[in-house]
Amino acid sequence: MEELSLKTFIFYGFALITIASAFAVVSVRNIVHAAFALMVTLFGVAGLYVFLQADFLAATQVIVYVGGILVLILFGVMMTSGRLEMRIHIQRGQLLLGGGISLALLMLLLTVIANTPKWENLTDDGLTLKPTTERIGKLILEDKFLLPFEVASVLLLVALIGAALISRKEIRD
Amino acid sequence: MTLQHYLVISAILFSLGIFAVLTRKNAISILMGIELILNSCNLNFVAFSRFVSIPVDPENIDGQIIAIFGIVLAAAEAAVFLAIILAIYREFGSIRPDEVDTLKG
Amino acid sequence: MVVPLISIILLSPLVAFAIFALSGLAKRSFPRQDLLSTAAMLIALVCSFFLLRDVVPDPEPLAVDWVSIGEITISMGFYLDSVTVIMLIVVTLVSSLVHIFSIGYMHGDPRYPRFFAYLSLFSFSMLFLVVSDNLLGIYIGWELVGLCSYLLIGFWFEKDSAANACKKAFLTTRVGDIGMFIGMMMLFKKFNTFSLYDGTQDGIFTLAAAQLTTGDMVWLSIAGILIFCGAIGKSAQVPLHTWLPDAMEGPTPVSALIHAATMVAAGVYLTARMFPILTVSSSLVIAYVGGITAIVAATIAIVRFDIKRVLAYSTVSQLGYMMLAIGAGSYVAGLFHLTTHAFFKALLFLGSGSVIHAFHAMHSHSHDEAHADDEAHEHDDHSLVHEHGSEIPPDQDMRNMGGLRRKMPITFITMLIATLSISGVPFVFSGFWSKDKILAGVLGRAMEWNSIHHYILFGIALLAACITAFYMFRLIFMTFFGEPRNQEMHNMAHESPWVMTAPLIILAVLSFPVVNHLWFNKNYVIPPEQHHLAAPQHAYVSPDTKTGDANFGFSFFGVSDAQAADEAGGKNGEKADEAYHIHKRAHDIAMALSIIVAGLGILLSWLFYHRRRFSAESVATTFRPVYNLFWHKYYFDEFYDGVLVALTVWKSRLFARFDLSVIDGIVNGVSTVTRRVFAAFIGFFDNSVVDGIVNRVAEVTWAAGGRIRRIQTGAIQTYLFVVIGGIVLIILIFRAL
Amino acid sequence: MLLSLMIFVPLLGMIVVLLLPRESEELIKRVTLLFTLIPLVLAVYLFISYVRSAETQFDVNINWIETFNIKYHVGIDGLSVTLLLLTALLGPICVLASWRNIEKGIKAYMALFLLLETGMLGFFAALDLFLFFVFFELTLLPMYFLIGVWGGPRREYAAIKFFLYTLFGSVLMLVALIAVYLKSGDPGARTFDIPTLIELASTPGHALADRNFQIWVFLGFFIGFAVKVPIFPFHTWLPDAHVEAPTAISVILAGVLLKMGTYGLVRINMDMFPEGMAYFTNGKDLMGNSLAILGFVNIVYGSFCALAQTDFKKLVAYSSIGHMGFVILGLAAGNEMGLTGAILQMFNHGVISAMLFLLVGVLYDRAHHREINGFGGLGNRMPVYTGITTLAFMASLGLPGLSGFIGEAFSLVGAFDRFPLLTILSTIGIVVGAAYFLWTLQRVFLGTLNPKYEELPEINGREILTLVPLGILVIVLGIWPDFAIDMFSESVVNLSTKISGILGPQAGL
Repeated sequence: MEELSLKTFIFYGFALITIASAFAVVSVRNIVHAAFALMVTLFGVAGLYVFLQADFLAATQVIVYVGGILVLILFGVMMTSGRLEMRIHIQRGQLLLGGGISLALLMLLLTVIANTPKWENLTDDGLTLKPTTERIGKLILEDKFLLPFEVASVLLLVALIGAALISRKEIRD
Repeated sequence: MTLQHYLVISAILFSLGIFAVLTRKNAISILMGIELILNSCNLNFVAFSRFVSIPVDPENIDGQIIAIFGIVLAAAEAAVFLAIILAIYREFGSIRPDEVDTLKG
Repeated sequence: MVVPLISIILLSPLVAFAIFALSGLAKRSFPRQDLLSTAAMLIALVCSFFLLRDVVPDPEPLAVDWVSIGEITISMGFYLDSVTVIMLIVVTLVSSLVHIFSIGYMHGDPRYPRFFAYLSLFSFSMLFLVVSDNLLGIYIGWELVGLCSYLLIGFWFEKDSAANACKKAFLTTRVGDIGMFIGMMMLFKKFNTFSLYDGTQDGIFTLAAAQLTTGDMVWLSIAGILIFCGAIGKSAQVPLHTWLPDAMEGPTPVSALIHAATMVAAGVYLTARMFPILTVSSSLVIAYVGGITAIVAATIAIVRFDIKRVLAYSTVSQLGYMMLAIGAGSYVAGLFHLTTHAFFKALLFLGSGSVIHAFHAMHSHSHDEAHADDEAHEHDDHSLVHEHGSEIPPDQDMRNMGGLRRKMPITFITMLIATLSISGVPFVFSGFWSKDKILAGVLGRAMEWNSIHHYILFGIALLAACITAFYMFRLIFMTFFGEPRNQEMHNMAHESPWVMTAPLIILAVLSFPVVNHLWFNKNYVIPPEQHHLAAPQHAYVSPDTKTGDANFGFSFFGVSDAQAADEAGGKNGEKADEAYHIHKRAHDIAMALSIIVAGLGILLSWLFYHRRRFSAESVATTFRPVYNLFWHKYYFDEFYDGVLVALTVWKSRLFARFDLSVIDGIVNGVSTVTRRVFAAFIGFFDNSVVDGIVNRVAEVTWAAGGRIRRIQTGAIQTYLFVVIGGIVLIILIFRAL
Repeated sequence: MLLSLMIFVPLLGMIVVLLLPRESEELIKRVTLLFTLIPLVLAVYLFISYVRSAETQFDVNINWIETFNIKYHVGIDGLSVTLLLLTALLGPICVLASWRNIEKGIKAYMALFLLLETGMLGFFAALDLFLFFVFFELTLLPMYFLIGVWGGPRREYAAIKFFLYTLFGSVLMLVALIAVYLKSGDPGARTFDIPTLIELASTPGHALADRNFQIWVFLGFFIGFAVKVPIFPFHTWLPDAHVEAPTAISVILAGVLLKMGTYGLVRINMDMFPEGMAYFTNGKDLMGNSLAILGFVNIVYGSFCALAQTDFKKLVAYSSIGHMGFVILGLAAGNEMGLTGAILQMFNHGVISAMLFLLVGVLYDRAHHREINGFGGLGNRMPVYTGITTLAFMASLGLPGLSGFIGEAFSLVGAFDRFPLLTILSTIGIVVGAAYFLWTLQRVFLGTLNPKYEELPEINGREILTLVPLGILVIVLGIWPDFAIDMFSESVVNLSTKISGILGPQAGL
């Protein structure tokens, strides 16, 4: 058992929040509640990014996910149900089977993680990264990720247009 | 913090995402499950990039960039997904995936 | 000068033909093919006369290497001795005259240019045959004249009879040619060359002479007889003579040129050329074939009514005569008769052509139509008179003629001269001299060798001479004397134009013994030696053929007997002297007998057909079987058509059916059996196993599909369950492993 | 290099034709003509520049499949250059003959034809046994399609029959070929090279020179080639194939493909297995006379069968069987005259039968049937056609002065030296040959004109163009055969010394 420093404590806090809210996402019956739980999860992940010294990524996570995607989801909820509170109906058998499979998967992943010696005791103690924003900008815009970046931008464009097209009312015309 | 901490968190998120995808009867809930899965993946990328590259190149942040792309992907996906959900809703009057079964054999 | 001259002689008619052929290929026709061909022939004639000077006693062949394969060299070239030159002159002369005659005779024919082109091709081939120095060259010319004969007999090919006749002519002669070819192969096997004379390498004659001392006479005899087979075919000797009378379906000038004067005589020429290798036995075969032909053809000729057929059988008979002469060792006599016969028989044919021309001019300008029309008509009138294979065209039927001598004086007189010549009327006609020489030669050989064969042959020859005189005068009497039998036709008859009568007159002049000095001058034509006669295995005393044959010329145009005897005596001493005396005596007897039989024949003919003292019909009735035999031409055609041709056709059908049913049947049978046997097995296998499996699979698939389709719920989450569950399972399994 | 160029130019042509649009038929025909004219020009050049000797010339020898020591070895000697010339000459003629009467799929037709030409040219030039076999088979496939697709009403039957027959022969040949390869040396030193094999086979003591081995291998190759020639009783594919095939293909079939059989007999059977050859031609017993007997049977049987035919094309087909008999007889003789005659007859038959089939095609294009008895009196209506037909018939029936005679005569003269009786009997074929040709001539051209054909058009310029070169060859070779004989006399002398060295002078039947 390692030493319970502040940093460790905060880390565990974030981890707990993340996992607990994620559990809430999948378990609460009200879809709006679930959406808000998801927001908490996303914040938690952003916090974890900070622990991984990925500052830019953490910011992006908050802005894009919380500010963009989550709002989108809420819009979707409103537009499809007509009301914000919508009960989530779950069959028991499906729940059991899905839970079983998910649990099995989790067990599987955990055994893999525990049994891979290469991954044991890898720490980043005492190492601090320089702020990453500038480097990410350079990598994306003039280094090896230029092409993926462009492709991603095209993808976004296509998704934008596609989404607009699909959701149009007069689709047959 | 070791790599395994992050991996465990990521694995839990992933499993919860899968659970949502498999069991929810609402398309939007499924989307949320997918978001969970994507987040767990991004977390994995960043963690691996951070810890595994230390002996080689401590300043390597390739994993982060992949994660950024992942977020972009998630955004695009969410947009399209919701558009499709809207279209389906117009067509079937429902977004319950088990009611949308025109491909039933 | 020899080579250029011969080249001109050969090339000028060839060029005339080539111009026709090439213009035909371009679908045009050369405007005056008649004049072109005639001019070419006249050039050849003039050149032939020039060649007379170039004859040397023992010439070298002028040959070039034609084909050389390793050690074997086959040369091709010319051989020019006196016989060649005489043949050249005869051929070119008769050919030129026939060309001129044809300008009149063939006028208005739709294929007029083609006729002359064919004549040119024929002349070339015949001249090539004559000048060739080797067997292969002779054979080439030999077959080419056969082709021309085929083309010209079939010139009016619209007539079925002509189409049949030309085919028959070619095929019949081909049978003989095969014999000749086998003979050539035998000689080649023995001597490895086709050359007859010594050039750069030894020729057949020299090699054969060398061989004789070691002696394989049987081989040489067989080869000689086989080569003579070619002559049997081409010169229409028994038993291959049947094509020649049918060949009269061709235009009459063709009959005169090819089937009287030149091509048919080529057989005699060939036999004479092969004279040095003719052994005693092969000579005897030749003599017998000739003799039998002479008598058989003559007897058939008696009962013919078609003027051209009479002449055709007469030709066959005379050719037999020549063969008889050569077979009996009278080389010079045979060739002499060949030349005289060429002129007077050409004359007779052209004369008959003139008569036919006079007659059919009234019918129509187109020959073929006239023939076609009258054939059907003829059939009703003369159903009894059925010439085998063809009807007699009315313009050739002597029973429609009579009394033409006033209407056609020139034709009459010239034909009469020819008839007198062929009948052997003594002294002023060439035919007498040549025929007399043959008779004397045969009798001389008989007396000299005291050989019963030659006595028999002599008897046959005499009888044939008598019959010849008889039927020839029958022809003259029926055609030109008496009252016209068909007044309508008679009224229309007229004398022919000068282009036709002029050749008649020239040939009439040639029927007098103008060329005799060539034959009686023993230095001009020298018979080749027959070495085998000197060979030890022969019992016969060898006469020196040089003196033996050449010396009994009556001192009329040629050298005197005494002069010849002196030379012979000086050279050959006692033996030759003895032979000379025998031949002298034979000659006297033969001449007397020949005059008697000729007179007898003419007298009989006069009694039968002019004075009508006896009725030919009553004689025919009395000797019905004999008459029938003659009338049906000894049933040769019936035999050939009914047996040989039928057999061949039957055999071919049999072979074809065999091919179709047996060979092909086996092939198809194998395939069928293969299919069946496999089919039985595979059918079973297929039905039960392969098809069974297929059907089971189908059923299972069908049934499974019915069940499995329920898996396809259409709900995404079900699929996801399976996918993710599957992944988990797979990983678990692999982890466990 | 020139030789390879000649072989593969038609293949290039095929590719070009395949790239052309299907609709531009005139262009396709012209291009094909061009690509068949190029080999002709090259063949003429090779023919002229060929130096008379028994050595092969213009050799190209490069590795092809090294594992089995298979080489791309081509070269020509006097025999093959003559046949190459024939093949190259018939190429453009056949294209011209197909100009108007191929109604469907001209593109595929021309492409296949060009492929066929490559196969044929390659076959005659190949000096590697494997390559030889490859080219041999390469001709089979296009031929199958050309008969089976563009043929007459029973084309499928004929094509299958042709294919199976030839394949049957090929299989035996392949077995023999492999046997030769395996015996040619120790593993690693084995070879398919024909000149090398010939040399090994005449080296005393070598496995290939073993008499028994040679006899068996000879038989294997012989049956393979006998089907092609065709030799009785393997001939029944020929009439069917000919009757069904379009004109140009009949021309190729008779003109070239049959020669592949006899060429193989000379090149492989005689040259490589003289001991085997001697066993079948020594004239001592039945086996010793067998080859000559086959030749004799071919001649007489083919001729008689031809006499009975009423289908013009079938008649010509059977006459081919008869004429190829002379080749066999000449080869069986094995002496200089016989071999010269046989080779000459190959070439001449190629030319003459090509003419005959072209002529039949001309008539068929006009009257749309080939029943001999259904014509009559055409001589008046089509004089030029009649003239050319007469020339071809006369050449085929062996009229001296035309090429057919020389080959026949030399074969017979050569064969007479060794098999007098059989040769004399074979001459029956000459008479029967004359009989069926003249009879046909009479039935088709002579007599009164059949009123049905009063309007039959005369042969046109293009058709004359296809016939004239062949006609010229017929006449030239008839008058001056040394023109061709000179090319291969050295090879012939070589072969005959080899054969007679084993046989000695004795005669057979």
